[in-house]
Amino acid sequence: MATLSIRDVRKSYGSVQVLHGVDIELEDGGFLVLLGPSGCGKSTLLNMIAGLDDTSGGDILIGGRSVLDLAPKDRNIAMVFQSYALYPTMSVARNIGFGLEMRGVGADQRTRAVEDAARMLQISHLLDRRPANLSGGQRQRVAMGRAIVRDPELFLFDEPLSNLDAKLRVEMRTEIKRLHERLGTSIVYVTHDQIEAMTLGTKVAVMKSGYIQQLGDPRTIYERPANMFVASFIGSPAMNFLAGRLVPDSEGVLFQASGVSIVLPTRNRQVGSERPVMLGIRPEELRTVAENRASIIGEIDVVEPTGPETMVTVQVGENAIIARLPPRFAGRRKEPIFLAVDPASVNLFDPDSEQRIDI
Amino acid sequence: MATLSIRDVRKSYGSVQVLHGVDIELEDGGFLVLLGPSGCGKSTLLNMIAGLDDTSGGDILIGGRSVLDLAPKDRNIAMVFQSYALYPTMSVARNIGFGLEMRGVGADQRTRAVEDAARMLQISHLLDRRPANLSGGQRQRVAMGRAIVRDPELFLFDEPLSNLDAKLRVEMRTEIKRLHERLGTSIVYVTHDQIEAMTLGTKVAVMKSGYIQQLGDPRTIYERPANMFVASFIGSPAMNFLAGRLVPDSEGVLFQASGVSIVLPTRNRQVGSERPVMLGIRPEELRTVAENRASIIGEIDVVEPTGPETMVTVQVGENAIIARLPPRFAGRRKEPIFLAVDPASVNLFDPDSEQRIDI
Amino acid sequence: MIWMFLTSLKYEADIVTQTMQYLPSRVTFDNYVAIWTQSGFPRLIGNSLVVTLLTVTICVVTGTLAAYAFSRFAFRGRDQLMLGYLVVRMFPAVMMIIPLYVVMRGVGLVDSRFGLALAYTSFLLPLFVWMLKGFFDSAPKELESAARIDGSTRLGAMVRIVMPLARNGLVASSVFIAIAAWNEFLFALMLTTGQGSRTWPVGLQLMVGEFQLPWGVLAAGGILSIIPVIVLFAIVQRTMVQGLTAGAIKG
Amino acid sequence: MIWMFLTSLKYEADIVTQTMQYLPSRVTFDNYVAIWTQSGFPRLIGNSLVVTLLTVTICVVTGTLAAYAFSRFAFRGRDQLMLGYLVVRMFPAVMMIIPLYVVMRGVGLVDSRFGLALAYTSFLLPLFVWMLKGFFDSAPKELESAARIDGSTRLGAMVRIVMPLARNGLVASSVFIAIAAWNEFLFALMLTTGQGSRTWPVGLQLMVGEFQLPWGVLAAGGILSIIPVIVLFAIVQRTMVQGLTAGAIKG
Repeated sequence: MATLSIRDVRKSYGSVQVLHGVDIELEDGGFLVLLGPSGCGKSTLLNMIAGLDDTSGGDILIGGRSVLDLAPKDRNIAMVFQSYALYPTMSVARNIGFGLEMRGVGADQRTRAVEDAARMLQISHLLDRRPANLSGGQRQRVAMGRAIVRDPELFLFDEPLSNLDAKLRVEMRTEIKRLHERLGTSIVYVTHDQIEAMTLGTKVAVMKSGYIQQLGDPRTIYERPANMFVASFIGSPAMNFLAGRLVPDSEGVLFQASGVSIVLPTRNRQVGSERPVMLGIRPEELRTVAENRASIIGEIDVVEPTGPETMVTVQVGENAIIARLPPRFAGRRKEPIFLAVDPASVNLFDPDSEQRIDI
Repeated sequence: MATLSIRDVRKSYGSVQVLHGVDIELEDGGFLVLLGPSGCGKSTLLNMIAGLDDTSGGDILIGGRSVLDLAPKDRNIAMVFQSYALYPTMSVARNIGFGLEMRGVGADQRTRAVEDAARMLQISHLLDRRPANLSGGQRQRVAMGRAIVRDPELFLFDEPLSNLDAKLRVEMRTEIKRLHERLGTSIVYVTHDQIEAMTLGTKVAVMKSGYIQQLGDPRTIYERPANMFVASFIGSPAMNFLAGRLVPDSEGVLFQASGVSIVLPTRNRQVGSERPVMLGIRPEELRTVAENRASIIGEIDVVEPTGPETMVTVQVGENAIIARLPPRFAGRRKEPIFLAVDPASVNLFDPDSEQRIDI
Repeated sequence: MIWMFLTSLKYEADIVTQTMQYLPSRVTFDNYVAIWTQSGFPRLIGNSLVVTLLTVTICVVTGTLAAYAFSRFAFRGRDQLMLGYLVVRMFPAVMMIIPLYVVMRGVGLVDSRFGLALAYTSFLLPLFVWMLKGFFDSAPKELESAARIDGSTRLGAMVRIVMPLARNGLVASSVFIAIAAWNEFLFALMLTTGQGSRTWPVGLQLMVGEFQLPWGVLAAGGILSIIPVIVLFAIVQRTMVQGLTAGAIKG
Repeated sequence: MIWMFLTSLKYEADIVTQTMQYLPSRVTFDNYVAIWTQSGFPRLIGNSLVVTLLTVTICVVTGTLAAYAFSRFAFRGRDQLMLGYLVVRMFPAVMMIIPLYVVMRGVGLVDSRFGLALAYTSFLLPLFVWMLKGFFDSAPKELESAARIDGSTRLGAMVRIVMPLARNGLVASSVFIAIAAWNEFLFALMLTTGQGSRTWPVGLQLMVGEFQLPWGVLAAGGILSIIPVIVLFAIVQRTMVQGLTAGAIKG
């Protein structure tokens, strides 16, 4: 258990800079998720924390101590790889105990440690098998066993669930969350899956092109995204954007677009001036209402019932937006639909800078 | 546009039977989804409809006419492959027009048809490119263009979205639904993704080990699954199962398990006898209530906020169940939680045969 | 190589010295003239060309079909046959020559260019099929399914869709075969006795006796002989590298 | 093959007839006795064994490290070097012999078994490295990262994790090299002059002169010579097939 400090860390390959001065502080026992599309630099950052990759600048501290000059084996970390990276020629038990073996831990103590870890992960019956004979979920558990048996200061996870099918992914996600709550060890977790980031992280860093776009707790990132990239990357279906204008109104400001008219209460006087903006609405914040109470009027395009809810694509003027409606929604293609939204749940963005506008 | 009849179709490889007498009727303009885990025989069935694989028994009729003796090219079908299967050495335009070219359609008419299809799919600007220079979503569109340009009687889709990332998958799913509504051509669509099946199909065949487990409209399959396999395969998170007993009650029957007591109204007298059963509850049917109105009492294990909602794993006696609760749910690990469920929404299954029990 | 090139430009007297000379002090092309005019060298090169072309032609025509069949149809004993090919490769060429010689003598093909080409084919065809099968394997099967639904026959799909894809592989394999046939020495030595069909490696080797180790002339002959290889290699280099690194076949 | 085996069991008189006999009417092992006792055949086989072993040893020790370096480190000119290896393979062995002979004579290694092994190595090492690199490439890099975090050094990770994985490949490549060295004829012919280092293919070939085409004895010699190949192949067959089909390396 330890804090992790990433201070102005940079990385260049030749003249290409892939990380531009990243700063992150993770508290003791925290769960940091590095989230972003492929090529955003999140895996590079993880490899630098592990010591598998060199930094081009900045400093990395684990438990307050700079680890830049330490070899991977001396950083007191454990890592779970995307491909699990189990040693195919060794049994499961030896896979889990290999790190202890390399550190010269005695055979008795090692066996005990391996058995404890296996019990915690419910893989005690697999200890004699070879990795090739395990299912995806079992391999995942063995890889986690190999990490926890050494009781490191910091766990590193590199997209550990991306090779599992959808069902197993949900189960293992819960398992990782449970493990973290039980062990209390700090974790850095890399993923491109926004659901994993939302459910697991105590702190999420959304990255793009080597820059941190937003760093904060999942709730804030979901409800108050810093810019349009974060807003559209988090959430599925993505946040709806409506291009329109703000005009002053007696009750605050009025957002206007073709088919849309929403009054936004505001205490920020400067927002009140007339200007073009992008309005962001989460699909689940939309609900159907009677015509006279509608703030958004559109035409139904596609109706997709998923089971627990129904996704409805609505054509509003020139924009298409998606609404997440109850499962028994009965509308049909080409019919008009009347929607309302809680003004407190919407976000405004500057159409040029794509940055959030506070209201 | 045509009906499709699959009559007692069987398939064996040597002594291994992979399809056991499958019967499906698809109405003109319908959208049939073959859904199942890998190895269930769904792709084999599709290949037999296409003529790429021989049948070992039974008959397949397209538009009322048996096609078993016809070569793939004479069946008047078009297919979109999982890997898209674009011809890498040809331009996009020639890829789309290849089927017409092979059928001796004149160059003028071909060009016009290709341009129409490209416009419909918004890929007109890509016609001169090579497939290697396209993104995944663009390839997907080209593959669909190649299918629609021939205006066949039947479209076959073989897991067309499985190579796309999560965001694009949602978009292309909507696109396929829109395309079907616009063209009205019958479609057979193979997938292992239950969300695709729910949103796209007018008829869904859930398959396992070469048998059809349930055939019906998506709503029925979701709300009234025929057996526990269908119940757990459809929906994510999966349906919760609670092992317990039915006992007669004044208002119907009473389901009892450790921490659970639910009165089920029934008109079926036979259900009323005392017997062990499995109770199935969808995660979204659970809601938190005051202690005195709770029918399920458990302890919170893991809380996972996803953004639009919060998944809560609850320990109820010896069972773990997942509840889909509102986003702002504030419970913490180890705290008690009180849940209620609408008795009309639950399903009962026989614990031995795993078949549904009607109440 | 470089040493050989330099030697080929030296005078005889400069070569046969006690002290090793690296850079020639005097440059001459006499050696080239000598080998081209005095011996039957043009004839040798011509024979080599004919034999190589014949070998490659036979291999490409029969080998492509065989490789395609191996790649696409799972017939009984396929794996055994592939392994058998490999086993044959393991046996020494020397051992094969004697029976081959007897057979060739039986059908009157000893000392003919066609016979030699056949002998090469028997050795190189399995290798060719093996290489080409790899390229066909990496061409996705779905492409042919797509073509069949689009209106092709199976053979049509192979010619129109798969062959263009495996083009790089085909070129690489053919060049490989061509160079192997061109350079082959052992069979040529055994199966040719007259100038009529003798190829250049044999001719060059036999000169060792004729001229009493005429280093300069030999080196000149060597340089001349590998020029076609170098030229061929230069032409197809890009295609070949692409072909060998494979994986280039992607939808 | 079969013809040769049958011939080896025939009497001399039965072989040299006008009418071709396929099945021997009388069976004899005289030919085997003759080749084993009358000629220096045991000596030849022994020389072949020594040369083959030397070649394989040199290849394995140096080639493994080289292949690993090629596979893991992206140094400048790596691709050029790999391509260079390939180009060298394209040139005819005959062309290489003359400079090699001169060099060997210079350092006094002509007609020595070690010299011959070195000559083989120069030809086979690139092939060995090329094959082995493929096996190393298919071993996932993450395995070594995992081992390094688990407490290994880079070299330790290679020896403990990667080598066991590439074992099949290593065996397959080594056997391939061994058989190639065992069967090699051309270099052996040129670089050995005395009985001291002569290997069996050369010896067998030279017998053609000594005995006036003694078919039976030759065939017996041939059969004896390929026995080691067959034995070796039989032993490692499974490993080898696994190695060649590769892809076997999965986490």
